[in-house]
Amino acid sequence: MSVGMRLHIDSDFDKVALLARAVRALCAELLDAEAADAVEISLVEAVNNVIEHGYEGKPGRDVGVEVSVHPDRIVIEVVDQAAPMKSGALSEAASEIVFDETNIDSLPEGGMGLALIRMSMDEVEYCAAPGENRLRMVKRIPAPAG
Amino acid sequence: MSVGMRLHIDSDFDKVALLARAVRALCAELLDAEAADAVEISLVEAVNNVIEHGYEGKPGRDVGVEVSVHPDRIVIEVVDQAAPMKSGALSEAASEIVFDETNIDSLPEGGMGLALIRMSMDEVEYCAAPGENRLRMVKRIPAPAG
Amino acid sequence: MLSEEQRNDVLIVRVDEKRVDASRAPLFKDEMTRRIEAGHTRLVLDLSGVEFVDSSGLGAIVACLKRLGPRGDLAIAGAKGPVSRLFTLTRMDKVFRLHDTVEAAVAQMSS
Amino acid sequence: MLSEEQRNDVLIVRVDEKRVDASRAPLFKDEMTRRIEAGHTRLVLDLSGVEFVDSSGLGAIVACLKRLGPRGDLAIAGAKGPVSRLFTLTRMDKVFRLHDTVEAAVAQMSS
Ligand SMILES: Nc1ncnc2c1ncn2[C@@H]1O[C@H](COP(=O)(O)OP(=O)(O)O)[C@@H](O)[C@H]1O
Ligand SMILES: Nc1ncnc2c1ncn2[C@@H]1O[C@H](COP(=O)(O)OP(=O)(O)O)[C@@H](O)[C@H]1O
Repeated sequence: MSVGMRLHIDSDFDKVALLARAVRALCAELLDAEAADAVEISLVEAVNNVIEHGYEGKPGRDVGVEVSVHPDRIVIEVVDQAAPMKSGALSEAASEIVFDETNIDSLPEGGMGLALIRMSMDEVEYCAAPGENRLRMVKRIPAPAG
Repeated sequence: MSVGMRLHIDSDFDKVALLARAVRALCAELLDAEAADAVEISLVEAVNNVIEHGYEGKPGRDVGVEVSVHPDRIVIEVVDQAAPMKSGALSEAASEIVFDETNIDSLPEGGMGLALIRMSMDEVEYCAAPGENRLRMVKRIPAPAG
Repeated sequence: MLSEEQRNDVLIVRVDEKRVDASRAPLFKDEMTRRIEAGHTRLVLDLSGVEFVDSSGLGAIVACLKRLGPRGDLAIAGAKGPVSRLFTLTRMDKVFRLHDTVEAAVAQMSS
Repeated sequence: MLSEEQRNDVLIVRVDEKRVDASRAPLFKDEMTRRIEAGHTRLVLDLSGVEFVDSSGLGAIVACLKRLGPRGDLAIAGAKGPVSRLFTLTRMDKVFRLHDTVEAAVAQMSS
């Protein structure tokens, strides 16, 4: 048994915080603060990517988020109708952020979003279908202790 | 300037709590607990009505909630594609719940939803357009003291 | 969704759900009715664990009062912020006695 | 979005927004850059009022560090739960010194 809802915003960075707050509220009773933080950062990075890269910053396009709550996991799907991410981008994204910390000029100012998502969620999967892309992220709900 | 988002559930009473939690989270920083309670009860009553009366309890139909946050008010619109509420139902609904408390058998077991909405929100308006009904509820955000 | 405890002739029924809304009200009413039909006539409904009640939940509580009939007694204990506000807003605080604690409700009922 | 306080040769910059995300990162970077270009070289960034930073906010902080150049110094104070976790997750805690309080950051920078 699962219950779910869909949330939508326009492609506008000012609205991402609303999504984040709403989704966080849905997680609040099921996840501890650290796991809820992990869901929040992943959601925000995924939605930012859709707005910035998918829709190339153009306003007025739809960004959907489908949340479904299962007994053992929360599934968050970010859905857009933009040009898809190039295939392999997700699996090629580092699953760790690596740099030479002694060389300040080499430090990354971007390119950390997909890696953060991979580090924060238990499963991440990207499906580009004609007309619709879907980034599916799963966070497991720990079984109650005892 | 306003920012907004849309939320959707299927016409299923089990999902109304998700909507309520998400919308409440959007109000949390702007309204005090009593005003957020007022928004929550109004939202739940309005959505329950759409599921029970509009869709006659049939599952799988869409219930939309559009939330927009303005500097001085939060606007919540409940949107459905059911048969509309009969015209005048909202304005005919008592704006107060009246009964004879000494006569237990006369106490209401229902019929309190629209009255609760009218008592809890600052403005309530119903628009039935072909194919889409919209209950618009406004809660004013108090100006910061001082 | 309910747990219970008998104290002398008073049955304390605690609601173990955070929300008593349209998805829960029918089951709540059934489980309460079962207890009333089993012969309990003096009940304290402990709502201290409940965060939200809508008009269908409130309607179910009213239905229980009617079911109890004139010789029965139903008091409410521990209704918090939004729950107690719903009783006030609907004027049901004129019908049900609201007590801060189960103890206060039981004491008043036994006296 | 920023407020500031000078203590000896250290400029304490406090972020007055709860979220430093993609909608705020460009403005944050501009306002920080303005201060760096005005000649400030030792900065403490007070994040104690911030509840959330995303990778664009973090990238803007890194950009400030680069802008400061090798003779500059940028310490972070008051990063809470999710904010401090972002530094750890991205290994940026190896680059920035994270202090619990502004006082600790200033003390360490002055010594
Ligand atoms: N939704 C998307 N649509 C198209 N391209 C994307 C999308 N998400 C990510 N990408 C590509 O993957 C790259 C890495 O993304 P990310 O790790 O989030 O870092 P950043 O967004 O800071 O560049 C992006 O620069 C972009 O080329
Ligand atoms: N969305 C709706 N669609 C159709 N009819 C409605 C709708 N909302 C309310 N109504 C009508 O208005 C009446 C009063 O509604 P309400 O005050 O919420 O009480 P209740 O739902 O308990 O009957 C309902 O019984 C129904 O006939």
